[in-house]
Amino acid sequence: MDIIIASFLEDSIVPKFNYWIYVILMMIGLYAMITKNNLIKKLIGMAIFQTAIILLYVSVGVKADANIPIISHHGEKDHVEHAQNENLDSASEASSHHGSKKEHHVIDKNKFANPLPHVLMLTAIVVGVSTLGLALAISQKVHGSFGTLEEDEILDQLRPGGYD
Amino acid sequence: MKFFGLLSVIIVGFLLLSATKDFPNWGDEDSPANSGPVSSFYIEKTEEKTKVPNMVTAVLADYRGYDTMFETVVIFIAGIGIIAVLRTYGSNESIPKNQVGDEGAGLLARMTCSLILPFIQLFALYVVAHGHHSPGGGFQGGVMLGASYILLALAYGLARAKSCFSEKRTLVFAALGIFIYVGWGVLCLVMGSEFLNYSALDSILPGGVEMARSHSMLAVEIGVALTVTAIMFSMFSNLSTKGRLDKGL
Amino acid sequence: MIWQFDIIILIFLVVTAVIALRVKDLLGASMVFGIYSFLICLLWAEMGAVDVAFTEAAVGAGVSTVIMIATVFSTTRRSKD
Amino acid sequence: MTDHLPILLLLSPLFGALVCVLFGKGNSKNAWIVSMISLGISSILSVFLLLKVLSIKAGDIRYRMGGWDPSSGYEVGIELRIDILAALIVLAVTLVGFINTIYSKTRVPAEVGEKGPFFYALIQLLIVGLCGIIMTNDAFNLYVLIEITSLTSYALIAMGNRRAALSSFNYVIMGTIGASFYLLGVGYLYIKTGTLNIDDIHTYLENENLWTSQSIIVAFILIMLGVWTKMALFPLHGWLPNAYSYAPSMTGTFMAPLMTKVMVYVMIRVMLWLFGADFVYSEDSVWSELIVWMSVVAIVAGSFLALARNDIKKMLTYLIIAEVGYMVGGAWLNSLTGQAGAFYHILSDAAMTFCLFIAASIVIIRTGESRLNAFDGLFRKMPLTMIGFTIGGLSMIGLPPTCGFFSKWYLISGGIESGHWEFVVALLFSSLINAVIFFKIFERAYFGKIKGIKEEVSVADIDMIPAEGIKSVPASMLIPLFISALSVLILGIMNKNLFSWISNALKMING
Amino acid sequence: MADLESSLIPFFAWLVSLVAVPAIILLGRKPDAREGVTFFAAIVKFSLVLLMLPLIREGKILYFSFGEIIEGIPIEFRVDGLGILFAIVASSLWILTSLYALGYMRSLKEHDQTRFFACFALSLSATIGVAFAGNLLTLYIFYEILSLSTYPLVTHHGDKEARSGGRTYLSHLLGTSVAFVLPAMIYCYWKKGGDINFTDGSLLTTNIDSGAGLILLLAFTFGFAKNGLMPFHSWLPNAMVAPTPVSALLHAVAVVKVGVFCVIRVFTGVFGIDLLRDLNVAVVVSWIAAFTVITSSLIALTQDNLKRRLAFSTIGQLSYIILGVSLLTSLGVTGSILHVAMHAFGKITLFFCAGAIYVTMHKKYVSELVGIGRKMPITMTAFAIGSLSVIGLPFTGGLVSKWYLVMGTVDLGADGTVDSGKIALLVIFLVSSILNACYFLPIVYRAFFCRPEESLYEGGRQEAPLACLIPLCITALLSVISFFNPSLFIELAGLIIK
Repeated sequence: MDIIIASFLEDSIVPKFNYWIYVILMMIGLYAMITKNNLIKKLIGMAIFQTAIILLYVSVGVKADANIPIISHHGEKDHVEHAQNENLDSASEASSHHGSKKEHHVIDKNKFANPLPHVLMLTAIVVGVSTLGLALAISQKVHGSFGTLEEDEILDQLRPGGYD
Repeated sequence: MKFFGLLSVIIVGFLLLSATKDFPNWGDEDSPANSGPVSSFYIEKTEEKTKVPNMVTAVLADYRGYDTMFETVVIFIAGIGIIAVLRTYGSNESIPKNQVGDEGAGLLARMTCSLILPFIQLFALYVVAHGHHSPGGGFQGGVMLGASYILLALAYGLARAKSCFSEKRTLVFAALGIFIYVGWGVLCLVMGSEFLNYSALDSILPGGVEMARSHSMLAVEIGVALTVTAIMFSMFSNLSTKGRLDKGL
Repeated sequence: MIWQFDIIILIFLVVTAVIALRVKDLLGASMVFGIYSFLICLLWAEMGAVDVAFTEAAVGAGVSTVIMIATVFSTTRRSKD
Repeated sequence: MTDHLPILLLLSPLFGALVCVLFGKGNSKNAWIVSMISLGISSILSVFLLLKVLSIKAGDIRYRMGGWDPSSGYEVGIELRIDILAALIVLAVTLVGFINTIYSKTRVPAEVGEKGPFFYALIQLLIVGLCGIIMTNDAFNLYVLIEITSLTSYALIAMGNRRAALSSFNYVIMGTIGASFYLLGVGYLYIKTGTLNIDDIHTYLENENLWTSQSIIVAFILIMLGVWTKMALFPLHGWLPNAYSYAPSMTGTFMAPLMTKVMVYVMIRVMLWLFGADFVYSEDSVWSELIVWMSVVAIVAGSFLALARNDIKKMLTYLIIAEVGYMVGGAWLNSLTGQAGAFYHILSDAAMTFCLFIAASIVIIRTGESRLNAFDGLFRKMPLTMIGFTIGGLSMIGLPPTCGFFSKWYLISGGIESGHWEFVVALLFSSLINAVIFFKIFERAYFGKIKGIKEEVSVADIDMIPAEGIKSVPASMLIPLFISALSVLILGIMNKNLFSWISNALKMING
Repeated sequence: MADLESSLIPFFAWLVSLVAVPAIILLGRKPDAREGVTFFAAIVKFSLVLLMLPLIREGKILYFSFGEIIEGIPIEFRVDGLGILFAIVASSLWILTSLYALGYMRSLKEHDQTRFFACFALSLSATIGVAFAGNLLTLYIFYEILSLSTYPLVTHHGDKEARSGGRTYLSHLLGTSVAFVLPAMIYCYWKKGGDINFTDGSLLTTNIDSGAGLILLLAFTFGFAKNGLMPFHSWLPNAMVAPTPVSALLHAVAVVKVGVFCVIRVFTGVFGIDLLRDLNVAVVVSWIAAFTVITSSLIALTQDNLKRRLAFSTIGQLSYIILGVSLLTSLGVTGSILHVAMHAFGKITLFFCAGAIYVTMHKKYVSELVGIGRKMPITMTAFAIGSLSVIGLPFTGGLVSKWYLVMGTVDLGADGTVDSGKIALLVIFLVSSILNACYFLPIVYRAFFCRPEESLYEGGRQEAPLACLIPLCITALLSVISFFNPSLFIELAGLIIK
């Protein structure tokens, strides 16, 4: 019975589950950004929205049975040796063609997760935190001049004096 | 407003969900993204071309180094943007020396902080330097280094942290970080290659073309780390004092 | 990647996201957001994106939460929604 | 060295920004000089870049960052790609930046005080971002650069008064939604194609014939939604009017001509390069029809909203919204003339918006009044400023020989060619509304009685910029105004050459 | 086919009044020198136009090109019979109007005279630009410049009435030209495949069906709203707030005639008479014109303000011209072209007289003119001659043009045209002439022949200043001369018809 449930999960739910959750998180974030009244809450929504996008990208790069995208064929002890060898070899290897390379140069691409989405998402995280920081600074300025972080209260304050 | 918000969110949600059935399965090795030539190139050729086992670092700092340069610029913009928006140059900018350390956390927290801070900073430096072989790199290390100063400010008060890392110094460090990154790229230009083409530097760096790339990556990572450290601290110090830089949390 | 682990974290994620948006105390919301970031950091690690996980730990669970709390302290904890 | 023109163009303001930041607070004068130098170099380099592109018959310059050669046909690094269209817009961006820096000389100390160096640093980084957006050929790099421009503009706008801060916050929310949608779209494309290079994505989609795939369609919708949010197409325009009108005046003069236009360029880029004309204008889809109608709505709504405003800058910002409708509609007309017209309108709209914003800023600063009655009797008191404003206004209405007329000519030609009469009618309608708006102002300026200029600013007017009196408009404000007014005329007179360059470049893409 | 000849004369004829503008502004402080410049420019312009006349009569077509501005469309001057005729009328009357304006403005001590004369010169330049325009775009550009440059003239007084008049003026003229002419022009450009130069025949070839043709024709006819066709006529009475010299030259000659000139150009140069006959759409225009003729005459009867009455009379007379050209018979077109000139001479006389009365007596209502003939006999005689010409009675030029128009109507159905409503149109001509007489002759009659006790005026003669009096005498004379010797105009009109 357990096996049946497990296989059902694995066949039908798991393959797209990440994408579903990403959509749900994105909807939560977007909804908060649009409808929340408090500026900080809007920003939390924004952060959730951005992590949802990261979830999408990272899920793309996942491979079943894959490792992290860092190559480590050799143990720690021959790492040094190898580095020394390499300097010696590099001159001779430079002219030799591909086939003569050592065994560990042949890399099975299915053994490593796709690094590109990770790189992209590093950038996206940085952009996210930058936006968050700047937005927090702006909301502090808003609080400084209006004394509140609630959007409706700010608009109430503006209405008598503002003309638009 | 709520209704329209909900409506638009649901429409977008359904739009996105409708596309997911068309996606390759999660973890599919043969999806275009995972088996495509670009990704395969990164996995198969990175070590050969750059001698960097951590593909993420290699892609980040070399293949897509131009992106990362702008990523650093984004951080930089956030830093000076916060200063531009929030900073007020009041009269009480400098707190007398004898008040240093008046604020901050209790004794226990201070002791703990002073114990772990060196290790945090050491580890941060390790992360920056060892990003080629293990997870990490300039950005993560920089954030940790910045966080160590934030911790200092939290435990001993902002004034104490500012004595190590004054505003002027944060700006200099931030600019210096980007200068190192961009300058490294310009160095490649001067050597007669494209911008950020580190292979041009093999004549001045030891270890051949591949190692030139590897060393260059370290250089730009250090640049990133400098900027990120400075900006993270500047961000915190401005946000925690409403731009007055007088007294922390 | 372990899909059971994956699913559990994902469900927790949605729950924390909803809580972070519903807590009326902004400080509490920031804390829950920190937890959310930490969970998502776990998720990245589980999916083999170690660098992303590292960054998320340092940025999302660390700096983002800290600057958010700093803002809440220097403005107000009150929130109507 | 000419091979490296594109990157040198970017690096000059980038270094300028670093130097400006090093000055620290208070050194506005030095920062201004640095900014002038760096943007001046950048403008000169972009002229050379344009000349270089024009001298190449094949069409475009490609510049591979890091020198990574493609692997099995796909780019692994990031590539810059500059054709005539990109070179023209880069030139426009750098020139506007340079001229606006002249304008900002006296305004920066007055409006942002000691934070002048940071202002200049942000301005230069904004230029870097805009030029980068135009030149890059990598979909993700485009996102990063969009964020650079967004972040700088959030900060630049929030440097203004308290309303500016609030508007900037709204802009942050809308801008992030827009950029995130774009990023999602790129993600969907990446899932299906496995590459990020714009040309490679197009090739892959064509080879695999993925045009009917749901993800690609959704990606397209998402990218369009994102770009439209950033360019403030009508229903998504909410952030723009407040942001541009409450921002410091030199920020307004800077961003109004550039931001939306560059995003329109991105839209055309995505439409024609990334997805290709066959997909975008395909017979089976209703998009072309639908979006032309959307642009019609945008034009009409923007014009009406502008007509209803009594605040000078608000009115101009709503006119920008209408103009965005022009460009979006023109690009979607499915005719080469329409596309080229939309593109030509990017340039001419940049020139005339720039001209109008500078003139309006001068008027607001000098009279201390931001409503339309600021213009009362100004033809006598500030004739030079009003001449500049008149030229800009006539161009908005679309009277020859200003560039506004010719862009309207091409857009209408495109509309007639493709049989979209509703677009033609909307354009004419908006011209009429513009005529009403501007002649209302001209009449005030021509006949109105000058009221006493406010000598002192009361506490209640704290949001207002203090008036500086009508008499002295410094040369640092008039020169930019005249250059921009002149460029409105020059673009009009040169339209034949520009149009043939643009349509040749577009022909190459459309095949 | 006429032979084309490149020539600089059209360019100089256009340029001379343009150059006068900065000169007038610079000499703003010295009124005599300023007016001297105006006269000099006017005379030079007139002689340059006359210089071209023999060449045109030989059948040549002069052209001058500034260079292409849009692919296939140069900014180009192209002087043919129609253009030279209009240029002669406009530039000759400019001299007289300058003289008249001198007297009028100085005796009323008007403000901003420099601006007035500068704009006057600019609008003349634009008028010549329209007259010589070699293609639709050039025509359109100068048409717009004319609208803009006359706006300061219309609103010269700067008061509330002038501003609202100016607003109506600009909104009608700019609005219609942008909304109708611009798309129509672009449509032509697209249909023709990248060229909208006027030719002797048809610009549009036969690849147009009659539905599109009708819309296009109506767009052009309404778009050039300076022609005063209803329902876009209301700018004209409103613009009468302008000083009288402006009304005289611009609203009797330059502006309104530019409107009808453009329509004639569209009929002959864009569509071509033959194509219009094939399409059979001009009849719509002719009925609109006929309607305008009758309606405007009826309104004119009710107007007490003399200048407004003249304005409505102008609307009616302009519609004669449009009616004539839309008949598509060669006589009708000739009549139209003749009427451009004849009506100009007649109507400018009337306006000059109205201004002279205002200058001397400060009267502007018809009811106040009873008995004025004894006070200002010369002025009122000229007024009588002008009225006769506008009504179309013998010994004035008006008869000649009206004769051609009526004969053109009679010709309907003769050479391939449709004769629908021939009788109705003739009746309209008759009725409208009677109406014309009704609103003009009583003024003249009561000015001269009222009973002494009814007369509002006493004392001896008191004429307007000489500078006002001389021009109106000359224009009255011209009206008479053109009756006896209309051959030049007929010949020039013939160059268009062939």
